[in-house]
Amino acid sequence: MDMTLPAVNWLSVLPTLLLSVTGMLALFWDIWMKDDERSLLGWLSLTGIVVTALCSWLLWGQNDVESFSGMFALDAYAVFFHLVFCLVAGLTVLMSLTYLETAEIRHGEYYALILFATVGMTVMAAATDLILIFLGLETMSIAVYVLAGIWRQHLTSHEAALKYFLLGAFASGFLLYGIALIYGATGSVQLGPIAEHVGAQGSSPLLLIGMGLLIVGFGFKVAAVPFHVWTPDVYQGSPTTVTAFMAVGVKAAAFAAFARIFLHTLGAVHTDWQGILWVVAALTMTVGNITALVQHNIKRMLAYSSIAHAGYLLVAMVAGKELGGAALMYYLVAYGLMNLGAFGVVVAVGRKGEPHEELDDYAGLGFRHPALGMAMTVFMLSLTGVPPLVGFTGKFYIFSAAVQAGYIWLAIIGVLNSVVSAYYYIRVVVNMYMREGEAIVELPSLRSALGAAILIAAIGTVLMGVFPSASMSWAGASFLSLG
Amino acid sequence: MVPTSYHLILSGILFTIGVTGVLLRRNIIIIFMSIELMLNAVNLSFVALARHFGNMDGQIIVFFVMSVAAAEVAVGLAIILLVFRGRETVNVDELNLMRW
Amino acid sequence: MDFVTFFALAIPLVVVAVMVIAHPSPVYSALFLVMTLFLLAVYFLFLNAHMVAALQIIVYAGAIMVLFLFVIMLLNLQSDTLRTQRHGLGRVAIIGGVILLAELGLLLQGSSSELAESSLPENFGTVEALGSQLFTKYLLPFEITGILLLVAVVGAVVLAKR
Amino acid sequence: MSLAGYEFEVQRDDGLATEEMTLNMGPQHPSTHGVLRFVVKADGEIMRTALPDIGYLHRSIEKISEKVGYHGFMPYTDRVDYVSAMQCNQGWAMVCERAAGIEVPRRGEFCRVIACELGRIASHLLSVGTMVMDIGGMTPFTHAIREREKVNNLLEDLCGARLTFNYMRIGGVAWDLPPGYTEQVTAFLDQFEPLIDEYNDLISYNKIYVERLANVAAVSKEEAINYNLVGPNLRGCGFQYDVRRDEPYSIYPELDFEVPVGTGEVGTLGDCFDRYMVRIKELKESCKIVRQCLEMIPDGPVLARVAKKLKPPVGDAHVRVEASRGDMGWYVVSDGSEFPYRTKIRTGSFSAMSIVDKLSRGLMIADLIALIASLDVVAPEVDR
Amino acid sequence: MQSFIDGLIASGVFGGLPAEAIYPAMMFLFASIVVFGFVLPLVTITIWLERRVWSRIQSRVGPNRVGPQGVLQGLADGVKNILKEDVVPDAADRPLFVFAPYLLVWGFLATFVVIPFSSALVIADLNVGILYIVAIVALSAVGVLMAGWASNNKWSLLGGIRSAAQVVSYEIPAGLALLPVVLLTGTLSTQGIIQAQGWAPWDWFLFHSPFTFIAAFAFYISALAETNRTPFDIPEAESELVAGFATEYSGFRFALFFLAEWGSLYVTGAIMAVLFLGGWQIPTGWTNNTVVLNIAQLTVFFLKAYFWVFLAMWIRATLPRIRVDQMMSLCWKYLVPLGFVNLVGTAVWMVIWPEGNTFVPYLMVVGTLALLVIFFRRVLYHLRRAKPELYFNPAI
Repeated sequence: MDMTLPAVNWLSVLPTLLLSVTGMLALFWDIWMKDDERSLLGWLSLTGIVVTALCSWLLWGQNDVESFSGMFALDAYAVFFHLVFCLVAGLTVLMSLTYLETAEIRHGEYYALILFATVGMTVMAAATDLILIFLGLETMSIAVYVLAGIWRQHLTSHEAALKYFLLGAFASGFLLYGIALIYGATGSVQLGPIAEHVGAQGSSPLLLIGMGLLIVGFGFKVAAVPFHVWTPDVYQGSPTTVTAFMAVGVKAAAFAAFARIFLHTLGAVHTDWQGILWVVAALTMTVGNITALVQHNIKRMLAYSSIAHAGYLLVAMVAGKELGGAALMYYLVAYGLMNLGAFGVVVAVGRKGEPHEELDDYAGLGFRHPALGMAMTVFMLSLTGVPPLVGFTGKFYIFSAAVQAGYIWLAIIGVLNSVVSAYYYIRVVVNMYMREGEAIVELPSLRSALGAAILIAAIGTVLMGVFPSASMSWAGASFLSLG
Repeated sequence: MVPTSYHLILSGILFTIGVTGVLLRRNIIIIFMSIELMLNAVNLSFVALARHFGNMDGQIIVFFVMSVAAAEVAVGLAIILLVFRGRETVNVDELNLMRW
Repeated sequence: MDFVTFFALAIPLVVVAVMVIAHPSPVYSALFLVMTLFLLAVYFLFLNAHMVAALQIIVYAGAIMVLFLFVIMLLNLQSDTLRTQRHGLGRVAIIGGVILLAELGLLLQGSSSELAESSLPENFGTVEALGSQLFTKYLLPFEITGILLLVAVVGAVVLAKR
Repeated sequence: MSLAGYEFEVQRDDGLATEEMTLNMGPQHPSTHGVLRFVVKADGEIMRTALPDIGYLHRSIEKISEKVGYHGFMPYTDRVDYVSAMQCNQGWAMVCERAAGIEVPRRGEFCRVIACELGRIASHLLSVGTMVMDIGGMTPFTHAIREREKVNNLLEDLCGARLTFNYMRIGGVAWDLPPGYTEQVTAFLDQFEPLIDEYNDLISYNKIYVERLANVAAVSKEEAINYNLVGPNLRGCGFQYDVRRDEPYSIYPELDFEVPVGTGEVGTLGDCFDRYMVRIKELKESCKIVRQCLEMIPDGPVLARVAKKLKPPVGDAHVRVEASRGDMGWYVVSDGSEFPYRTKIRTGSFSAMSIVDKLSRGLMIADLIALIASLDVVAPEVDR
Repeated sequence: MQSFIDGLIASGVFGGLPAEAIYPAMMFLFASIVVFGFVLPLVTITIWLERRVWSRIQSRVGPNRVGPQGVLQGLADGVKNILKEDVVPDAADRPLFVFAPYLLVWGFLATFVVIPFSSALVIADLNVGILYIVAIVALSAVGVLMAGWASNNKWSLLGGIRSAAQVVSYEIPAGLALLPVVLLTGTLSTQGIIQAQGWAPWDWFLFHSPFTFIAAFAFYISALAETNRTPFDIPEAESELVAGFATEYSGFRFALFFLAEWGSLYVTGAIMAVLFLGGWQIPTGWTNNTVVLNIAQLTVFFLKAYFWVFLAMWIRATLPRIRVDQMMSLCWKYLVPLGFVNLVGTAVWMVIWPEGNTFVPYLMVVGTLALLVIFFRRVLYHLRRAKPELYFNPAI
């Protein structure tokens, strides 16, 4: 038995490693910790995330590092997504610092699970092997299933966890079957050999079914129609911070792997899958936006909105090429910032025992709490796609990529959808400024971690919208690193 | 000798049975077991393909799939217990606290 | 694997698998699933996957299914009926399944020629072969599996404790 | 369902039972020490409640006394607590003597005490033996029973019966000690006393045994008094009270013995282990008492002259004896006829049952077994 | 096995019958011989031995009427049980209720496939032998759960659930305790593991290093738990759960449970002998007769296996039962970490002394002997201190 270890480049797994170690530290520290100092765990997690982000930043440009027998890449694409995940996890932790107290959720496991979920995401973004992608996806998913159900006092949270779990496991089955068939078609599960095989031999029936099943699997994770039915219930039932994490982080991670597999590895046979994705994208945008029109619960509305945004992101996938890829990555950041911000405001409005999640609860918010109202307005407008906010530039890039790739109708459907979406986003703003609401007794001081999170999100939303080119070119460069 | 496609078709049949179970049953635990059946069908594919290609990758993937299945089962059953304690039901149709 | 063995295993496999989803009692479903898994393990043996077959029994039949039975019995679940007329899912499922199978069968029939047997390397499917690959080529997935299981343990404890 | 005044929720029958399981432990169950029944509501292994349901062994013993007369009731008292019938004999004899003003000859008193303490040894041996057996250890039980057989042999020599003795009479005891009895008993005690230490070596400080009993179902002094625990169960909580010492009767004041109490040596004060240990220590004290009695026993008659048809004067009498299961109260009302107007027996096991429900909450099913065994509940004594 | 049948076919014993028919028939025949000629006597003897040993410890006599010293008691019990009415409760789930005992018996019978009784006597030397045993034992938990559930009795159900929890939990420390040996030999085959050891105690894996020594006992404890032996007889705790999962069974099926229980006790001893005590290894060179050699090996193997069986009986007679939570904490808090320590320790040991330390095994053998001497001196002291009637009296 000869056992030669593969070339191990520790740098490539550094972000993953750091996050895992932080998660385990949080778990262990939790055991010896007194009850009243548990919020320290949040700060520990935050430190870990910031350190990871810094490391990832420093790793920028270390392209083409072969590691772990070609299963893990340290290309700019991965680093970009590492940073995105750090941003998402960091903002979630900041929001959670306030939220966990009101929601009475145990800290130790919560932060550890957030960190482990982020570990899974980083693996998904950096893996160049289908089975590793699957493992990363499962690590992330299982952590998020638990997080969805961690609000033990609320039956809705249990139900959310169950629905998410059942449909998530169901989707993993499809994804795995897709992997199996692709393995059957190409003889490998590594993206490099698959790309070679596909490039050389084109598609085969097995590969086609495999791709279809992969689209089903990823479609569930990114909440694309018709695999979206779990989304509203799960988003509504889960603890709000978890919903934010789920809506942004999980989606970003799924798209990271989705885009790496389809845009890069299976790029040679893009004609085979673009048709399906075209339909899915159009459906996703339309169904998401139209259903969102009638929602009264803000978390549910944001859930449908996130479905719609998955549709926009899928448009970028359909467009493909450098521009589409870059637009996808740019819009993921944009979507992350504005959605996290919006959920941050939802957290801020909620009280202990009274979530205040109905639209009516936002009546008059703009007068009672101008800063919060202002922030919510920014996020809602950005989600609609009003210039000069980031939502606008993102959509602009996506639709122009679609037009350039020749999908004009898709772009038109997307623009129309944006117009429709304006109705329910603006309704929130209207509610905040044009209606008198019962006074919510007190709102939390925004000088808290939560306030910081909302502020960061708001500043990001505005700045990235006003100066899009830097981040766009960065996303472009990252996408190109896929080679 | 049986061609590999036979194994793949058998795997496809089992997978379809699993999917049908998920869609048709309303007892959460049976739905969950159907999902396990799906995963096993996939395992069958992997093992058959490993035999076909003559490399161990397929079998090792099965090893990972088993770990994932074990993890999913642990968490899934915990969630089912949680739901059952709160609602005393394992019928998906009765889980409708939120608008569907 | 010759045709006799294949059909001797495949037909019971399909039958018990159908029983898993068709039997009204969860306990019987679980026991049929145990049988399915056991038959699959035997099937794996014929596909030269000795280690996987042993693991299949230890992990699936021995641990996972025992957990299932455990929970079913703990919750004292009784029989239920097939879901009827719910969003017409039943028909969708059956039609979809038939289509998927038909498609798969057709496609595979076209491609079965390209999937020919190849000669197997020595100690294919043994513990040594699987282990040495696991600790070299698949080192990273192996470690990630560790984190995955840690997450599962933490998660299960968080959710199930009262 | 209503049971002994408790309302029960009947298990739902709509196809989906609750996770909480209702278990009927008894009336026929290997470890309920007779015909007892506990309705246990358990969530998995943890008990929510364990309600004792008594009365399966009710034989109307008190009522029978009204029909059989004072002398005739003596054999029935054996059946009150058939595990240690001597003290029941003594209780009935004493209460009749107090009602009728009968003086017992001094040798008779000594015979009674010897018989009672031997009975206590037998009873405690059975108690600790079955306790270990309930915990799962098989060997100590046979060793205890082996010694108990020897005690039974001695008692058989004394009165011809091994279980239901009918040894005492109103005004004394039926028979004097048989010839050579002192030597026999001394020989037994010489052999038995070291065995108590061996018993401790064998099981009492076994790690598993201690783990099973320590900190399980601890009773505080206040609780014990509020729930009217008596005897070893009360002393196990560290409350030093023994009728033989604190409300002396018979010749106990002349004897020198200790009243062992629970010390909480391996866990909380008043846990199952303490109750168990008190019984082990009482074995030694009983041996000591028997030895003293054998030394001090005077010559003379053992039975006072009592009318064949005893008719105590109108009035009532109450005595307390320290039976193996604690303070046993005997009360009799006489209307001047040859039949008691009313008899009332108050037994230790009965009050011990009342605390089971309180203690069992949150315990595991296996702990309930240890708890019942450590309370040394004997079903006939509960129901009478 | 197969080569033997092939030889028979080649010699023309079966005439012209097709080989496909001969193999199953021969397997069936062989299985029947194994069951009736070997396992049943083995189990009855084990039961008799247990009852005798037990009663000696309890200062009783034990069964001594049927046959010399009561050896045939098991046979008598078996006949009695078969003649008894086989009650299936009305409310029970009949198919499962009827099937469950067979599953259990099959579970322990199947383990005999890989137990090597001598250098030649092994039904199949699988390359995943030890793993195969672990797998089969794991499967038997399903049988227990089935029995518990099908009885439709809450005590049975509790017993079944407890048993399943116990078996599933203790599989982990048991598996971990196997690993040091697997690590040392680099094989999972039972014959391979025995061949890696020698006949002398210092060549046994038990004394190979302190870690394997601990692993042996960790495995033994786990095996006791997996076979539901005292102090882990929680699933059938008669004082708590009446008879656990076997409460509703009677007659023949009840006898099958007994068969499985005592059969697995022997299997436990045999695995201990294989893994840690050098199995059938005896000094070589004194005979060239294969039959004599194999009989000697068989004897040695049986003695080693029965040492552990005897130990289990002794433990059963000595210790009380632990509680469910204590059982779990013993498993997860002590045995599992210990298992990891052993595994890592063995690995380190192998790195430092790839050929094994030459000194430590001797030291450990001597130390163990010294411990045994001290122990038996204490036993003698207690025997002497006890009264004459307690002395061992072989006459009865």
